[in-house]
Amino acid sequence: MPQYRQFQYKAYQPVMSPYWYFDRWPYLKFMLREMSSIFVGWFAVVILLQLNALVSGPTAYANFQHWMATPPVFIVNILSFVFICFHAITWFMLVPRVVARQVLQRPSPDVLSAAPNFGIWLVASVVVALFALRVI
Amino acid sequence: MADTIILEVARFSPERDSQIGYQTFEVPLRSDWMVLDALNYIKDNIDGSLTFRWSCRMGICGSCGMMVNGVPKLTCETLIAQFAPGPVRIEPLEHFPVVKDLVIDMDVFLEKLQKVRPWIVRKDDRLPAREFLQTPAQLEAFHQYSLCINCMLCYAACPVFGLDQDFVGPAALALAERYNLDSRDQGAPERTDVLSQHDGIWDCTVVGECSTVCPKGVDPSLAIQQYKLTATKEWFKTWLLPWGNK
Amino acid sequence: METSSHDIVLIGGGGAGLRAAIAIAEANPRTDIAMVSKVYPMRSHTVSAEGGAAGVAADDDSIDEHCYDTVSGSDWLGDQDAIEIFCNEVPKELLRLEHWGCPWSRQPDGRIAVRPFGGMKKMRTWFAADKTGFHLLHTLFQTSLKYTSITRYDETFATRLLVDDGTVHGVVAIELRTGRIRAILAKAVIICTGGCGRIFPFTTNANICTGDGMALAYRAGAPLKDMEMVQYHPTGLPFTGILITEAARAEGGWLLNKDNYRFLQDYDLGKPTPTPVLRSMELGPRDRVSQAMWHEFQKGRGFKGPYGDYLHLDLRHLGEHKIETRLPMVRELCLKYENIDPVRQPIPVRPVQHYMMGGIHTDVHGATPLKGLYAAGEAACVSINGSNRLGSNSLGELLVFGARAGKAAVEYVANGVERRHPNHLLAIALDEERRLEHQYTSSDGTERIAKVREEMQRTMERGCGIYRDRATLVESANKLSELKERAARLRLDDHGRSFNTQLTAALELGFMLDVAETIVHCALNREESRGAHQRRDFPKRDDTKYLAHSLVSRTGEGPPRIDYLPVVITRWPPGERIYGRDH
Amino acid sequence: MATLNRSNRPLPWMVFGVGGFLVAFFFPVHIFIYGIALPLGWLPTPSYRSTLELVHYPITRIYLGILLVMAFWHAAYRLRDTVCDAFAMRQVDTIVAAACFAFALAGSIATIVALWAVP
Ligand SMILES: Cc1cc2nc3c(=O)[nH]c(=O)nc-3n(C[C@H](O)[C@H](O)[C@H](O)COP(=O)(O)OP(=O)(O)OC[C@H]3O[C@@H](n4cnc5c(N)ncnc54)[C@H](O)[C@@H]3O)c2cc1C
Ligand code: SF4
Ligand code: F3S
Ligand code: FES
Repeated sequence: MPQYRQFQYKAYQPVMSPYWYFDRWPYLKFMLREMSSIFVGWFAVVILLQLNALVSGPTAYANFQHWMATPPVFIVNILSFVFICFHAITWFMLVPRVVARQVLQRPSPDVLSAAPNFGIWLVASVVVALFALRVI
Repeated sequence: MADTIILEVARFSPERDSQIGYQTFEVPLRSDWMVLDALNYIKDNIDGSLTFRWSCRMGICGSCGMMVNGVPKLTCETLIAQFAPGPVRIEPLEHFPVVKDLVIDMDVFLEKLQKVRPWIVRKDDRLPAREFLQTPAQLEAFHQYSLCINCMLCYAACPVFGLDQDFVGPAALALAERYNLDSRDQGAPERTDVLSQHDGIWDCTVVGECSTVCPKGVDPSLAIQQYKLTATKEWFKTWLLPWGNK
Repeated sequence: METSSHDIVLIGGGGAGLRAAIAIAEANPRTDIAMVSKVYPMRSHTVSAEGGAAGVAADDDSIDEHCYDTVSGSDWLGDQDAIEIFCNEVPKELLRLEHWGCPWSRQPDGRIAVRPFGGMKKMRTWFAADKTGFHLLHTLFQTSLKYTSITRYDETFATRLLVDDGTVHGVVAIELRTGRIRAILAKAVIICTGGCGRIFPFTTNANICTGDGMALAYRAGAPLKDMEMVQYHPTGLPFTGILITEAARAEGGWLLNKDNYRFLQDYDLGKPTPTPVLRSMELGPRDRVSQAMWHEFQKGRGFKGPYGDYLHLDLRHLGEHKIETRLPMVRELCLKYENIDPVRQPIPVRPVQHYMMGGIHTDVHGATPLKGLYAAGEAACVSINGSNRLGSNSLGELLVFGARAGKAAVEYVANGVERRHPNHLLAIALDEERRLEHQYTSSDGTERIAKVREEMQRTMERGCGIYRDRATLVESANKLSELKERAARLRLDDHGRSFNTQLTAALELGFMLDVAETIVHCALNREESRGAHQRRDFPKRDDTKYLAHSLVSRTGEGPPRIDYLPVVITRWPPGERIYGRDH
Repeated sequence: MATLNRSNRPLPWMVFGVGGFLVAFFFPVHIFIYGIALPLGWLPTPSYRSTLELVHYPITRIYLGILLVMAFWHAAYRLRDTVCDAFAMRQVDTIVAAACFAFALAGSIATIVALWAVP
């Protein structure tokens, strides 16, 4: 850095820490939310593997089911569940509010615009579960 | 309640220092004092060289923003007693160059503000002899975004701006949207070229802290996401409809 | 020394400065404009104005009525030619702002909404909720960004006018960021530096309102006008002095004493009615209401608080909805600064210094007697406010006369100004540089800035409060001379160049002391009571001697010289000021 | 032409947005059933045959196809920003973006291939 001379403008230029998201809880929360993308990627691959196993025959599918129960995979899946639920909640709180403002052209209460999504979420989950468990 | 509180204040003098240092001051703790009152107490009675900006002391001029215990705040409307027993750490707003002590250089914002054309654009220069009619509902469509006092708290809270100084940033984008949504304005197409850029709205990764710290309830995050929607509509119009791109 | 040269330089980037800049840019796009402001323009004090701006808009209203209200509000000290110009032009100015995007509050059909205001017989105050000044300033600032002919010198502190041979040729200023001293040369200078409320201890004014421009002009030889006319606003929050806008009363708020009694009925301001009646009770003019509050305190009917006596402003009967939609900022301020919710509790208020009716003497074109020097806004005195400004007339004033001063300066420049040999001016500038240099570096001072400032403020409150008399005024005048001497020996802790706010505080203190002196001497000389100037020893208005403006000019080191200039009377001969009853 | 200056982000962003919804609505239940409940034996495991039958339905395949493709692009879009922010590497955004979108492309192709292969 050059020496300060009279009348020379020399400001202190702050540098951002690469680990800035540990500075404050809201930032960490943001980072965790964004990290849900890793788990979305992971579980999308898992579903692909499941499909593959399914097509390859009963033994392959049994192997797959066994693999899913192994502790490391199981733990990653638990994490995925937590992260993706976190994604779902933040998403439902934010996106509808944006859309609602665009449509209504004025500020709208958060909870109200978010509520329908939670309803849809519930119905969707139940329907998928009924099919997946072959109840219907 | 103890009758004094310790303030740890960031100090930087361009003539003397190459790094920010901290100095502690003990000031009276009074229930109706704002952080700014404590700083003024220091300036008037302990160390006259402590440098910070302030003016209206009623939360409207936007000059007194600082980091208070790591969070961007307007110091003239932040009660100091809530931090008792202290100490309270006062630093210049994050992500901006520091001119001296608690004074930041916000020129970069003024450039960005000018770039988004924050004024009414009309296709026709001739103005009517009376007011443009605007219903209360049309006013409400943009009113929230017109409340920005340019205090820069949102920039200090936005990590994306910290990582990339070219990002137009929350307040300037909210103000652009303020004009886009104004029923009197016809300048939205002109602004798109600035807004719908990587360092315009698309850099924003929806951290959302800009809206949390905004003292005036502007909600710049909402403005940006809303504009993403608008820009997307525009994009599809331009590329998918042959007549969209007039 | 860094020297730059422009056609017109504006000192001040508040409402008046920005309006003038735009007027110049529109009148002649080739004019090279410089705007010097000690804070970023949008930080200027105009941002704090809350209530609104008056301009005839409704069908049942007329320009004449606005004129009459202003003339009688001024206690006949306003110049009637200026008032007519003002009332005629202000609706157009407010309309311009509408076209520039100011978010005025609206009626359901989309037309501009107007609200009542103190001392006005009709509803004619345009408003943007209760953040009118904020919206007005930001609209002007943002609009000004589109003109490339405006060069801004933000955070640049003007310290002296460059005057040569009775003509103003520019200004010396400190660029705060670097501490560099600049000579900014121009063919004309317009001063728009706002008020000087910081001379008083208890004021609604921001920290930057230190009367710099008034002092700059005064030192350069231009007279100041009606400086004794200091407005006290009835409703400031104790301790902070934050203003609770008059709109709170216009929307129906009541002033109560400690017996829950609407005491204004005892002061010839009309009879209490449940809904507000224009020009009556709480909608009386500011001078009369503040004076009534003073009397209540004398009679022991106020509440006692840690920061002195106070009364109650009660909004509870308006209901939450009305407070939220019409007075959101009042609620916000009360919650933040007093921890009180006006929906449920009455607001503690006391009269607070608010506005300077006086200022740099100008004609209706904003021109001062000094060639090349113009002034507008609160720093100037045209005068439309006389001895008492009506609420919401000042925002209009800075638009109308800001624009007029801008246009007049363009014309003046177009007529060809002889530029003196720059060396001459440079010599003056270098002289100023030496003075500032000395301020920066000298370390032999003994006085603390804050100490001298506090003593000045206390002196002014004692001598130039709501009521004045000879004894305390003389005492104040003496005290001020003493303080001026002490201010020559200020001690600075900060000897750095960059952003030395202690240096600027010292310079501001110098400006304030000069202005304070003119106020005290004008008040001492005016031996009558009129509007905001109430002498206990001369309680009557005296039209034979004082239907005239005080013009105060500097006389070297001695006390200022005071002359009188007759008021311009055109259509409204002096009469009695009547509020709250028919006339 | 001015419009050429504009970012083409709207396209991936749209997909990100729609993907975000699909993932939010449907992923939790998938993970819960196949990743948690069935391995733990909380629920009766459907037979191999019936599961294969389920995937056989065109509706299921369309559903899975859309869900997975969108999920891949959603994840890629977000991953790109996350990597840039987490390691302060906005300067090399292009490389990161290329890697993330390559992953999404690969995932999409694999999905289509897998669904095609279902008897
Ligand atoms: C709390 C409050 C509420 C009000 N409400 C109303 C209302 O409702 N209606 C109404 O009509 N009026 C109202 N007023 C009055 C009105 O707001 C002011 O009179 C008006 O805003 C003054 O504007 P201005 O442009 O003259 O000055 P300002 O806005 O004060 O601007 C002064 C400018 O001068 C610059 N400056 C000063 N000194 C220097 C220097 N030495 N060097 C360089 N630059 C300098 C400053 O940087 C600033 O840009 C209110 C006033 C207050 C205090
Ligand atoms: S958006 Fe809010 S935080 Fe940002 S500058 Fe404006 S008022 Fe301040
Ligand atoms: S904090 Fe920054 S990333 Fe976007 S939502 Fe706000 S601008
Ligand atoms: S001093 Fe004006 S916002 Fe704090």
